[in-house]
Amino acid sequence: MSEQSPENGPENSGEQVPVLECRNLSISYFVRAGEIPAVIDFNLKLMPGEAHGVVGESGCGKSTVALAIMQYLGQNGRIVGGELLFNGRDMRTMSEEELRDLRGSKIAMVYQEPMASLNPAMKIGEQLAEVPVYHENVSMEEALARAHEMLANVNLPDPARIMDSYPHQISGGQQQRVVIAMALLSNPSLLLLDEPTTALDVTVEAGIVELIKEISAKFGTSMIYISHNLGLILETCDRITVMYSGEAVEVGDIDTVFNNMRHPYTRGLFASIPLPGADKNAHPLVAIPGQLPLPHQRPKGCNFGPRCQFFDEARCDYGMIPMDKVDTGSEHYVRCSKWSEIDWDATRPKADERPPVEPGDVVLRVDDLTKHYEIEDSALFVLGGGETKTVKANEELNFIAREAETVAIVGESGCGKSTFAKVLMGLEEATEGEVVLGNLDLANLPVDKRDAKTIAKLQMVFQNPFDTLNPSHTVGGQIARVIRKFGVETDKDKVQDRVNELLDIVKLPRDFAKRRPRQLSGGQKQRVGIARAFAGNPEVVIADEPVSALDVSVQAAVTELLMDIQREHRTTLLFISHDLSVVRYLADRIVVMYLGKIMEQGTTDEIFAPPYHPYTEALLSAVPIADTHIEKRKVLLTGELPSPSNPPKGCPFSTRCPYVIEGLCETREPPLRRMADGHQIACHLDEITLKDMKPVISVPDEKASEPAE
Amino acid sequence: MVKLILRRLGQMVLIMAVVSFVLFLVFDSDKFKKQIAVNELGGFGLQTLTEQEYQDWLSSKGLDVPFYTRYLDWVGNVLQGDFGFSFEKNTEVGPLLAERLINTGILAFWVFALMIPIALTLGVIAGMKEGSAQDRSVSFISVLTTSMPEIATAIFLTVIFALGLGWLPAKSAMTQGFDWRQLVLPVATLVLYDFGYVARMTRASMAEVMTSQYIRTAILKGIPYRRVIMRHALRNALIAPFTVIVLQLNWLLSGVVVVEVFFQYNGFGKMLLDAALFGDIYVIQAGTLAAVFVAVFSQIISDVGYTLLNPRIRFS
Amino acid sequence: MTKSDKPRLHPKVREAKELMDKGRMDRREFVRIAALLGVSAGAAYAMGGVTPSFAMQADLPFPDADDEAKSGGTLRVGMQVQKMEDPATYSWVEMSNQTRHTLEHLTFTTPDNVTQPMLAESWQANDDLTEWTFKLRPGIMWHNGDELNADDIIFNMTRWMDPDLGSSNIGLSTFASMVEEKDGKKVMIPGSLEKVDDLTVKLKLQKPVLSVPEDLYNYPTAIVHRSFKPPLSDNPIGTGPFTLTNLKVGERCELKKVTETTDGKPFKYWGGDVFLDEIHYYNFDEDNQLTAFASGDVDAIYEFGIEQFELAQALEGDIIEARTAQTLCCRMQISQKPFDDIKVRQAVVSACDNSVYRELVFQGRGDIAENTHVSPIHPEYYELPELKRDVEKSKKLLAEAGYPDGIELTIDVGNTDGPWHQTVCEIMRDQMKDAGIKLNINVMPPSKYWEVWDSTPFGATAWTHRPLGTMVLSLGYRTGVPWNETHLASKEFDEALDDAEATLDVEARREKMKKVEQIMQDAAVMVQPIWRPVFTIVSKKVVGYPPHPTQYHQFNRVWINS
Amino acid sequence: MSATADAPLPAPSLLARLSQPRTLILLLALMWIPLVIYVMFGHMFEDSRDYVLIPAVPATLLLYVLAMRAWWESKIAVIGATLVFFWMFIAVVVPFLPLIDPNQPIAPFTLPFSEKKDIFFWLGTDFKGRDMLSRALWGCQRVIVWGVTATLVAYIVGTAFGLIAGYLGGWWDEIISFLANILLSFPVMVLFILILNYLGQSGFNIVIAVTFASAPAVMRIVRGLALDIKSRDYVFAAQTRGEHPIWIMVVELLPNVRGPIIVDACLRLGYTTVAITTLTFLGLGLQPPDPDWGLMIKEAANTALIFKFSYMLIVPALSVSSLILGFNLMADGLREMSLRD
Repeated sequence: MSEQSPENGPENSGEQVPVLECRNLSISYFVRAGEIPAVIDFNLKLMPGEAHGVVGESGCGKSTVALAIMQYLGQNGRIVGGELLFNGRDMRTMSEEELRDLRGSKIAMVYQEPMASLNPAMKIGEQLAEVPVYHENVSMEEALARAHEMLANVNLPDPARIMDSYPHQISGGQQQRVVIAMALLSNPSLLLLDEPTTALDVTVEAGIVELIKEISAKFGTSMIYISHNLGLILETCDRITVMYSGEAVEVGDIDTVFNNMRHPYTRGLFASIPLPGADKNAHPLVAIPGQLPLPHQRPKGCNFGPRCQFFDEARCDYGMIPMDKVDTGSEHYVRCSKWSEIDWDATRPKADERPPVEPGDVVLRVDDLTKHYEIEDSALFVLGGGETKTVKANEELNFIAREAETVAIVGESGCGKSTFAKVLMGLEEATEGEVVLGNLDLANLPVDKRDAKTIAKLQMVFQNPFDTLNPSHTVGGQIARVIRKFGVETDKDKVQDRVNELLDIVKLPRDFAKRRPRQLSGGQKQRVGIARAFAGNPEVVIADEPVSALDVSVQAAVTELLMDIQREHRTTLLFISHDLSVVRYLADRIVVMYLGKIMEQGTTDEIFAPPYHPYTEALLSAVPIADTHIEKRKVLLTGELPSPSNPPKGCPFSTRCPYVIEGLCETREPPLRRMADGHQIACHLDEITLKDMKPVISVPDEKASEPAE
Repeated sequence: MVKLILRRLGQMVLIMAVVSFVLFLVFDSDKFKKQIAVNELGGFGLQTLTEQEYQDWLSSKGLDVPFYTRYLDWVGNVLQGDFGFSFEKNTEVGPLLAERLINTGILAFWVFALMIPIALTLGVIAGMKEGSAQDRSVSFISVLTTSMPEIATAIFLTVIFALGLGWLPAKSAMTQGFDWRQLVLPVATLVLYDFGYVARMTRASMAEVMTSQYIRTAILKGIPYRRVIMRHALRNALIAPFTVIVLQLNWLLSGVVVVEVFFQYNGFGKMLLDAALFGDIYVIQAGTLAAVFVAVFSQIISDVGYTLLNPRIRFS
Repeated sequence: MTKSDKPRLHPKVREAKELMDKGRMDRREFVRIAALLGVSAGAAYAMGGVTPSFAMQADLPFPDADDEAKSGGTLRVGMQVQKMEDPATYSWVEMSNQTRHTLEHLTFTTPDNVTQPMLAESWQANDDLTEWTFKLRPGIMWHNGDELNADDIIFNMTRWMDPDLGSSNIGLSTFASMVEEKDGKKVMIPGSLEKVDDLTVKLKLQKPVLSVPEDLYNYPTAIVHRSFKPPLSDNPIGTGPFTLTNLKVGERCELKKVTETTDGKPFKYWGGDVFLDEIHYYNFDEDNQLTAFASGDVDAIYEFGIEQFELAQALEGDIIEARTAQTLCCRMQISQKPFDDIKVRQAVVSACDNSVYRELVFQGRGDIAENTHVSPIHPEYYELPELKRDVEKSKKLLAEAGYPDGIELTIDVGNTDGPWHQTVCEIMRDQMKDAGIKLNINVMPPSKYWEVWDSTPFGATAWTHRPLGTMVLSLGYRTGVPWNETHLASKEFDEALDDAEATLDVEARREKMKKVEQIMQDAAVMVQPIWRPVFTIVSKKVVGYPPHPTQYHQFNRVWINS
Repeated sequence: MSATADAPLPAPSLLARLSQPRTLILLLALMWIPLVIYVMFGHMFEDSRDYVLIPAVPATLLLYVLAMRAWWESKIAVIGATLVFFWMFIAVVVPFLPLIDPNQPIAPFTLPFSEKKDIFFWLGTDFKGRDMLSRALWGCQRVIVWGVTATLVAYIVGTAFGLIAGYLGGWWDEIISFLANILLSFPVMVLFILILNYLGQSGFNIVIAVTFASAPAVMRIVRGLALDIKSRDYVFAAQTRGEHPIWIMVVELLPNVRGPIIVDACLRLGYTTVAITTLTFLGLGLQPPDPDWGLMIKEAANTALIFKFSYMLIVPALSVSSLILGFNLMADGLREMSLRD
């Protein structure tokens, strides 16, 4: 970003001083191994009232930027170059005392984990009151009054009670609102939001995002919004910086960047996220090849070079690539030496279309499956009997899955997805109901009573790549164990052959067999996890959020891999997820769960179009979509997710439902309404009301049914 | 909370019952009876007894009754406050135990009175700035002192202050009644050995708290550093050391044995060692019960304190 | 004994005087014999022509009071403080020390092994040593105001022989000769004790016993009041100058000078001046006594070991050494393999050189012992030819016994008298190595050793001092006696010992002891390397602290020079 | 909340270093087994006893070099390992050193750096006249061998029970935890005294006593780790493919509790060393005559209590402190490294 271009921000008039300006900012961490550059040559100009999004994958340095702005880099972090101007003053020259004055009053921050960010041993009121007490020297009473007011401002019910609570006594969403209130208490001119909703459920996230938008409107606070989620940035920000491996690679207005991106990485990013319109058959996702370089293993020249389809040996791997102004919009910059030479329309990434797969016979039938847990108040003492509590983890689940079909189970935390998986896998016994695989009822057949064949038929891919593999054993050994255990092969050489074969299938080099998990990246671990699940040629694979912990660019590759293998083996896939975008992309049918019950089920199209269950409607509205052309109808939920150990009577959703019918929903269980063949909605609303619902997501002009641009 | 305490107490009673039963069972062996006889009568004395006389002797000591009968009697007596009779010390166990516990209590009081402030202060100072010079020196001192067994510390202190400089008496038998000068070396030995452990715990806890996100929040809220430390960090950082300190009570009961023996201080630990070597079953029983009581009780205090200090647990 | 009342001189005293005059008995021995037979020490010393300081005042057993003696003060002694239940069943010397200034004995054996009258004024034995008449000192007052009389003595002696009491006194020759076996229990033969008058008691023995007066100074023979009921510590009525005021076992035992009787009358002690106000025993186990002394906690201690000698020398205080017949017997039990073969035992004995231990272990103190368990300080000691170490003979014997390539033995050591036991065994190990005997030393804690001392095949047992050699031999080596840890069963030995025990003439007895000792040595039942001295240390301000080979405390004339 | 329970994160690089090369295990065995044979069963070998230790000498040196290489980044661990390996090395070479027989009484109470009977005594002699230098060096053998063996056994037992309690849970957990609570209710020294008094005093019984005293604490740590690891997906995966619980415990859990366990083991080695020394001092531990630091202290405690002779106390006290310091520093260093990874 050249310094001589004091052009206006979108909403601001001429000669305003930027609230914050980063000029060629470089930040390094100093560890035993030496200096590790975390952020290189970072430029940012934030005008008053402006909201600037910083987006990037893990390790790209986006959080470091936020902490650098706060001048809080820990003992081994340091700004090694550039300037950092706050209202025109260089923060690097400020004394500790000046910084202290600034922090919390002029610059405030909202953090990723609200629970960890609040002092567990201090009441919320006091934590809030500290801000005015120390920044404005007001009395404690005054400060508490202000805190009370601010809590009301962030839409928290019963502020007095919350002020008198400890952080752990309120829910995650409320905690985050408290943190936001704390940040706003001294009316800062700059608010830093570091992934403020990542730890929250989708419907709660939507509320927070709404709040943030309100704030910027109401207080005119300038914001830097850091996220890995393009959709969220789109919803909240005016401008965006895309970061990759410590560098900003593209900066510009939201619309410009979203629709006329000029950096291959930005485009790759968009191509690898499932936007509406993406489809596993017609428009498969396109993953960015390769993986993020580690900070101390960055390539020369362009950091994205090795993964870039336009990589040019002599140009891209040499020297420092500067930011270059692009002609597509005002203040649009890109760090690419070749942006002007690329034909951005012609070379749009596109994967091969694939023929749709016809589902086969019913493989898995779940019939009235119910799982209750008895929780003793405390099981510590032998002699003392505690009261028991029943947790209804799964309540009368009914659905089927066919061969080669992908059934998605969607829900937020506490919806009973994991319990269902456990029952299916035989680690828990069902309280009632049946799970029939082939013609065998598994509901009350624990895994140690199942024969190897049955076990092999049903395998699982796990969520957390860091947990999925045993860190103490080699990759090959772990796959081989499955092969032997299921009796696929017994001969040593043949087992080895099969391991190699599986590694080929998941597109990993064969010598990975000798590696240990810690030598693998997250995506590679998930691939091994998939290989392990398919080692015994399963009929049904349960994938429990297999990509949610992965970086966006890697997600696509793993998702595609899973799809390919499924297609090839005609495997039934039960895909557990909270992410409706992914689900829409890959599922044939969707089961929406809430607090252990099925709210709605049907084909993907049925779910994504009216009639909706009110919960589905809210869920759809809550999912941020990184597409400027999409219009979403806002359906905001109030309240928090109830605890599964203490669910509401009647309809579990009744406490938050905008359509709630007083006296009915909270007392009686909703009836199951069959809207179409296989499309079921459990709701008290009559069919007409349901059918009358407007679509949540709409595409105003039909051109934009294509993904991106 | 009350429930928790009651449950813990119940557990304590159960443990005590099991422990005392096992002890009775163990000390019922012929070997132990013979050990008592040797200690009472001497090797030559015992040899002069005929089998019949030996049996008579056992009977005079009440050792001929089956152990379960003795156990039940003993339980009954203990419930009435009678802890039995010491073979060796020829006295009621109750008053003996009380006196020795008081002596050890005096020792423990001073140990704690000195150790806690020293350990906490050093720990907090070290943990505030991990990796700083003050951290390194505190860590070094604490690892050094903890690495010296009490017996070694006792020796070094005695050699320097009693034998070398002659400032303090080498032994602490308190033959002429209570003398604080005789208390200095045992207390110093225990403090030196123990404070390092608590200081390290405090340091670790403080360091952990200092890297926590809520401290970051507090700092980035712009409140003064002093307030960050005093109001935000300390309370959270002291929860873990608090429980450790209370549990040191239990440790102290082990630690005092060697210190009391070395310094000839007539406390609980020395009593227990004497009793064990003599086979003085009722003293062993009473001492063990006291030890178990202290252990479980300190556990309860630690749990309760932890709960009280930690609102996260208090209100869940 | 009053001077006017000239006693009948025992014929054996006359005999002894002749022997002495002829030069066949040394003076010390004569004094001893004469005293034993009832001649007052003063008279005996006079007859013998020697005048040790303590015998100057003829009628008191204690040394003469020091003219410079100052009254007052507390003597603090470091010793294990034990319980004081029943003096008749005491099993440790420490217990008796706590008691000795309260309860007293009929007789008193002085530090140089001469037994004198104490509560008894005099005694007489009949010619064949089977009837002993004890005359009590008149006017001895109990702490409760009663006077000591014959009933007290009969009460005590009857108790000692009561099988239900379990007193070890029953094993003393004197009382062993007054009991018979009845229903598996040893009970007193009726009529053995006779009250002649209020102050006279006659003991009738089944066989001649020479050591009656010695036996009566054995530590469990303290005389209690006729109303005595255990425990003593609850109601300590005695005749001594001190009484118990505070006892905390394992901590302290405090004695205070008695000034008035329990019913408030002035108390007069029979034994002359007593200077100390109080005697305090503070509990320090043996290892810590010297350090307690070093740190000034106490003025005197019970004992310190040879290994502490160097430390003691560096301290401010007087080291008091007593020559004793305390010893260590590395004895073999001849009923167990391989010691059932005398050749093995002889091989062991010949492989060892008894002469080195005195130098190596006791820095030249103590006496060399010769595997006979009779000490040079015993009157009847016969000096056999010096033992010679003979490695070749040892090897030869081993080969004959069937161990041509040597043998491996294990000795149990309990260090019951201190770590020097182990040192002795280590030296033995080195010596025996030359003869092809591999000796393993199994060190065990003292109390564990006492559990096996009589049953282990090879063990190092400590024996305490006894005034006569015959006493020890009778207790430890006669066939079938309880303390016979060697399991020696030799009729020849028993007879020879009987013979010696009935012989008063010390020269004749010594000749007879030659046979006894020779049998012992030839039986090769043990390596007995040393007669050890005992040491104690006393603060410079304590005057007149008496040494005693048995570590008995008698502080009547001790005073503190403050 | 405690630091140990809170550090379940396995230390991958450290673990790898310790586990990867089989040679390392082989070296450890080469160092350890001869030493154990020498000390515990040496009397069976008569004169050829010393030869048993020969393979241990290069193994120890090699291990030290490897340790230095692996831990070079942590100065604390380097110092700790140097102290520990110094004594380890002494333990294996002491029979080959030109030392005076440690049990040979020569000249009692010879002060350090002085000459008596034509022999120069660097550290003087004790009350029996035995060479202090020789005794101090020989003394490490018993402490190290019995201490490490005891700790090892305690760990095997504690880990087994911890895995069972943590992984199987339920009644297993209730019972094991209750038993552990009982044992943990005893002050350690009281437990030692009771057990050793009951079983008698010998090295093997010290092993048993240490096991009783330490295993419950180890069990708790392992149980906590097992509870944590139990919820990992790879365990879930093993369960869902029908693995036997024992297989899961041994193959899936055990390797992953190693990291924190090794750190804790170093600390506990220190405690055990303290315990053995203290027990010997109290007369409950190893029996004389062979040299042992606790025994040296015990013997000197009542013969050397004047300043001039205090070297007899200081030499063994310093020796034992340095070994324990080594263990503690090693633990600190390893923990520091594992946290850094």
